[in-house]
Amino acid sequence: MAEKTYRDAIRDAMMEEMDRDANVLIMGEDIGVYEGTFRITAGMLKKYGPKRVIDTPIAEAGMAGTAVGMAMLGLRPIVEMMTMNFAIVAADQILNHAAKVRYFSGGQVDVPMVIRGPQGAGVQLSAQHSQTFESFYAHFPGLKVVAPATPADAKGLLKTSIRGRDPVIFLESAALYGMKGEVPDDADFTVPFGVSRIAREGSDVTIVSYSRMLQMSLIAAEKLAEEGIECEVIDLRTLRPLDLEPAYASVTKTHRCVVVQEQWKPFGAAAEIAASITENVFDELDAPVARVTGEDVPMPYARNLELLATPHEQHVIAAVKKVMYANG
Amino acid sequence: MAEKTYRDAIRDAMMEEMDRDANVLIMGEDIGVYEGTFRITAGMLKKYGPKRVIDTPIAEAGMAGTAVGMAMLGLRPIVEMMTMNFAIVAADQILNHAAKVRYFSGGQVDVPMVIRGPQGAGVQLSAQHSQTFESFYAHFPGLKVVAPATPADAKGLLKTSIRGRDPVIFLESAALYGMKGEVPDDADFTVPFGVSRIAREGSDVTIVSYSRMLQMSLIAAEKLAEEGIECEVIDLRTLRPLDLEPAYASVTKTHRCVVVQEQWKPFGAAAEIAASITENVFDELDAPVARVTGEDVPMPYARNLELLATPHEQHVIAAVKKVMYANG
Amino acid sequence: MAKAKEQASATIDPAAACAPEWTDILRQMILIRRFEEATEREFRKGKIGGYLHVYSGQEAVASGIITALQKGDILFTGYRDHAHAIALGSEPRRVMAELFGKGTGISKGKGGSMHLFDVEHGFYGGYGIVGGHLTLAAGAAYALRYRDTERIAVCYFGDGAMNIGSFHEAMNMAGLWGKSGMCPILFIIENNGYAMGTSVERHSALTDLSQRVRAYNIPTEKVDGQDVFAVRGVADRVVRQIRDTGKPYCIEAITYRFSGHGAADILQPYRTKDEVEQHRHRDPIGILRNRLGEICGLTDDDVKEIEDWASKEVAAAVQFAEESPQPDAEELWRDIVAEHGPTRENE
Amino acid sequence: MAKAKEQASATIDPAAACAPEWTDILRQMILIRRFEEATEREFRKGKIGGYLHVYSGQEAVASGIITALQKGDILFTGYRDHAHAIALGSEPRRVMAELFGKGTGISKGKGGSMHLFDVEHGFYGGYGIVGGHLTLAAGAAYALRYRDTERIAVCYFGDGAMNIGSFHEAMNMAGLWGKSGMCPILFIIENNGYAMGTSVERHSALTDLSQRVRAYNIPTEKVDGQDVFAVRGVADRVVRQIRDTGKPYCIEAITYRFSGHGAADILQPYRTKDEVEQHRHRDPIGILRNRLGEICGLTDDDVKEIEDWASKEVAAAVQFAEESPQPDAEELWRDIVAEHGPTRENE
Ligand SMILES: Cc1ncc(C[n+]2csc(CCOP(=O)(O)OP(=O)(O)O)c2C)c(N)n1
Ligand SMILES: Cc1ncc(C[n+]2csc(CCOP(=O)(O)OP(=O)(O)O)c2C)c(N)n1
Ligand SMILES: [Mg+2]
Ligand SMILES: [Mg+2]
Repeated sequence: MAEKTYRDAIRDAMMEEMDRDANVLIMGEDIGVYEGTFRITAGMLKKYGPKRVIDTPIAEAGMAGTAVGMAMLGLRPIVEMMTMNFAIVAADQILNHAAKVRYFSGGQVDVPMVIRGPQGAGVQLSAQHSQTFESFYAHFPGLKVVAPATPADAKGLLKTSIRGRDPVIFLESAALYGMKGEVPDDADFTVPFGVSRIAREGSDVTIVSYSRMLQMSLIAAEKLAEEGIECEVIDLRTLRPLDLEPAYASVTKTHRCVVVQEQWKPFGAAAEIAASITENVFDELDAPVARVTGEDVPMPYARNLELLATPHEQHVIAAVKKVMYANG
Repeated sequence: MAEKTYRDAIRDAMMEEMDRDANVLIMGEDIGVYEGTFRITAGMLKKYGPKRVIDTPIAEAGMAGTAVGMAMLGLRPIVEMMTMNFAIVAADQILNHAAKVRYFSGGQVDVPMVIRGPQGAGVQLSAQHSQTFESFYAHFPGLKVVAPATPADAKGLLKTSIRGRDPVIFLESAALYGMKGEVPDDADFTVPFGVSRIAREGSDVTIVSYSRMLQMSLIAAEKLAEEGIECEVIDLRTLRPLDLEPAYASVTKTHRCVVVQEQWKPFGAAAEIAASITENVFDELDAPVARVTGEDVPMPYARNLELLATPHEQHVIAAVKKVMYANG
Repeated sequence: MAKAKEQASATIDPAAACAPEWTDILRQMILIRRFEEATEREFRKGKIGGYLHVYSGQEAVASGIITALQKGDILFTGYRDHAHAIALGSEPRRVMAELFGKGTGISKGKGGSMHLFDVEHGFYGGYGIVGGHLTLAAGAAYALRYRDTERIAVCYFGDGAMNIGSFHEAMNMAGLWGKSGMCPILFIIENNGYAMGTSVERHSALTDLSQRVRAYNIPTEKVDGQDVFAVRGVADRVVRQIRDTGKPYCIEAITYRFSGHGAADILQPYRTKDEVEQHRHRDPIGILRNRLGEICGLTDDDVKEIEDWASKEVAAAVQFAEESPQPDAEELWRDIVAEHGPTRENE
Repeated sequence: MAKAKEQASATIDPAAACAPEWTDILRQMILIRRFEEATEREFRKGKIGGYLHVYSGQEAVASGIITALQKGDILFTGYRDHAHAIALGSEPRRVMAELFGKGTGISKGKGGSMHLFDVEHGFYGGYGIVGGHLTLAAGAAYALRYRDTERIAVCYFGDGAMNIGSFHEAMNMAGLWGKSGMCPILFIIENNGYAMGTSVERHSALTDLSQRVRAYNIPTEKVDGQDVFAVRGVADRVVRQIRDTGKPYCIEAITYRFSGHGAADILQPYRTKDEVEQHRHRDPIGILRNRLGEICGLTDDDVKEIEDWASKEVAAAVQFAEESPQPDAEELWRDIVAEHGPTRENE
């Protein structure tokens, strides 16, 4: 075990896998000479050279599409999107090609590739640079969608992504890059997909989340504990595959549930999570599953408006009290 | 009133609006000389000329992006996507530009444009040509998302789309193009956004759907009626804005609800609809809201597999019986 | 075209013109033509579903290039892909079974006409989004060189595909990677004059398509796509060069599609019957056949023998497809992600 | 550059060189420089958030073109957009207020540095997705001609933007529409040698960027982007031509960015201090100032006066931004769709 930042955990995962397997390479904009806008790839060009650390032109569709071709021929490309907002430009290559080629080829090819990069609200990045995409990708069969909340999971899930045989959308939270946590040193430490974890035990209300909102939910849970409300907090880790068994079990115990996401509410990830929980443990619910989400607006630039647009601890606290009918 | 096909209703709406407002024009691939792969635009080039009926190169991003620019300058472009599957190529222009420019300009521009085209499973079009996109677009504030189920709504909602001041994603069902129905002749007949309609009254179970699945649900409802089960069928018409008030009212009466979509289940439109209904009328529900959806697989080519991948009446019937706890 | 013609004769050794290989190429082209005619018949009978895009008239572009390749080379193309599969060596009966949506099809019946795949023969598909496969092909070429192989990638696309963004991004990246010898790829523009119903003049600001490719620092030349001697001549030279240098190259084959864009394109309001007739005079099969007749004494009987063989082959393919079973229902859930499929080692 | 230089002198009448307008242009360029320096200071103080991309070193490219435009002409650019707004006539204080995220900002504080808009002055933004605005600009140009106006559109973009698909699609469509005189647009390549940390040699297969634009049948020329006389000279001629013909034209302005890519680009590992120094010797403001000194007897005092004025303007802008209120909370919900905003007639 060692204390690592989420950022370093991601870099370690990539470098360990590149050391382990010559078929692993990384490409992206300004990841080499510039060493990455978030410095995730610092030092990698020097260590692995331009054949394995490829600075690309500004061409997200080109990056994603060439990665699909590389993967079909047995390489394991990692594509760094400077931010996931730019991956929308590559939507066709990801959704119509990466996600489907195994299927329409009748299983003749593997597509072992990872598209990773930061997403979510930063500080005043405004409407085109503040979005989250988990529901956007998780709707499509053929993809795997990962959203780690801790440095350990960032490392373990990324290693699983790189070692796999399918296209993985690895959604990082820029706001968590500096976050520190214990990370196993074992070079073969991996975290499997589709295995949610109980991040905090509790008996009163179940909170289901992932990525940065999971961390925010834990803070809210601590504050609620001071008021004597014990929340069980579940970290989904991956959205596709989606493991809700621990959530079902938890709700069977707490009978109350709040789902927390940064995304816009309509047609966001929390809708699927809430709908599935309701379908599966309806009779256990003493209150409808509540959703805490970002406001349904393009992200404004002004800091005061941005703060109004994003979810905060107090929203989680209010939602927990609401499902406990303990408001006001 | 006159009997019209869904196809002709769409053409009539466009031509009436082009006659009414010189700022309305249409562009797309092979809509002019070729007269449209689905012949929606047959005759339009001859009538309006190449300045208003623009054959474009194969460049969906170019089509959508130039339409945004035209709209910002006061034109009312209609973009025909040969099928909505190809609009993924234009995702950045639609999601990062059309949907957001009004907001990040501080309201300095209108963006009156319509992106329309067929979506959904046809007959053996396989994985890249059989998708549905309502949840994909409806997640993004700034867009309006329309999915008509009848010729009358196709015409009335398209006219509202063209006359509006915002970008509209107008999702047609290729499978309904040949469907006939009564359509008002009145050149000023429009159907407002965000007003769901009760397509069939009933007291036992509420079925919520839209587009082609609404028609399928009505057929299922008739079959169920023969067994003495009366379903109330609600047609959402638009997914953004989303009007669920009639659904809430209906569930308050029936206490049971089934949502029907063609999309993949995970993170699809039915999740939002089910979650919202549960949030709002939880205490009225005698059973969890059930979802009828397509199978979570890329669309296969083989007809036998394709039939297994898509939802059919019997699935709706089974779901209705399930929420009535009337199964087997 | 003059220039292209010269090149052709310049690059083909007259002595070699009668090598038995040329008769094989004629066989292949006739087989492809018969195959496509059969697909159109079976489509009308409702045996083939979805979209069907046939290659009739363009055979020399597939055969002239693909016969110049080596085992291990790989190929990507669009949805007009039957000829490429057959030229690469896929069994016609398994291609036909794919179009029939049968479990014996080369993509297990899951891809259909637009998504033929036969990795064993180097065929990496078979794509339905115009231009979408170009970036895949460029990446695949990088992978071939990354593993220090001598293999090259070939990527076919139509004139209309040149207007979409992914064409641009693929070309620029191929040009860049080529500078360090990391992109051994041959791009083939199948310029049949139309993107569906839109002529090159109406879809491309600059109608000299090879000129457009120069914007990516990729050498390009035009060739008469109806003359398989010319195509093969250029291919022999260019394929060697790509293999040696690891740099991309582009060939613009000027050709013509005899049938409609797809099976649904009946009216063809964008071209006259007369225009089609004119082009039928330059049928690539007729051109090769006459050439072999004049220079090598190929007789009508020889040709008749080939045609009978091809017809039998295709009839057998149709029968095989007809009699093959549909895919198992479990196939619906296979091949979505790795767990669902048989484990396979990456090459 | 030689060629560009000639053209410049060829197109500028020496007599005109001392017209008072040139002093105004100097004022404008100095104002822009002071403004950008202030934004960098205020960013470090935390008064400005998000991403900040300044224009220092490139002023002649904005001023040389924009001063050649007429009222009614419109402009689109990327996120490095402060100079364009100011050159078009936006109030510096409202631009600064936008960067401060205040309700008095030109986009009500909702857009920020990357999304400046001032439709009244013809500024249609201000976009953050590289290359994303090119298709918008082409469509806007079509709309201007569709309504039979004499107005033209100008679209700025960087060297790096030329590698993304939407550049390609916009250029081809502009080239096509230009054939029928339906696309009066001036494309300006702000070639500052780098896309963030990636040099043109490393991001573009063909490094002669204007050559790339010829692939779209759009006439192009290079100009020395540090010499506002040269830029303006080309602009006067070209703008007239576009207005007359309705056809697109492209100018590649060779320029250089003195500051980092963005405020976060401190290390600049992709270029040497020395390289930056070399380019500072060709400061567009110095070049114009010297020229006016030599030819028109502009004195140091004159310049001092301009600099003091500019500093005061900018200081006032900062103070205004500082003192302005934040946007009202209700603004969060305005301008998402029409209902939420004030009703406005389309022009
Ligand atoms: C992105 C996209 N847009 C539109 C289509 C519909 N479409 C299929 S083929 C075709 C024409 C392609 O023409 P070309 O590239 O010249 O190839 P050809 O059919 O002539 O061989 C079009 C528009 C598509 N499949 N993908
Ligand atoms: C599609 C997309 N990819 C990546 C980025 C991140 N990014 C912002 S500016 C920039 C460099 C652009 O360089 P250039 O076009 O030369 O303009 P310059 O900054 O030099 O003025 C990059 C990569 C983006 N904003 N959009
Ligand atoms: Mg073609
Ligand atoms: Mg640049």
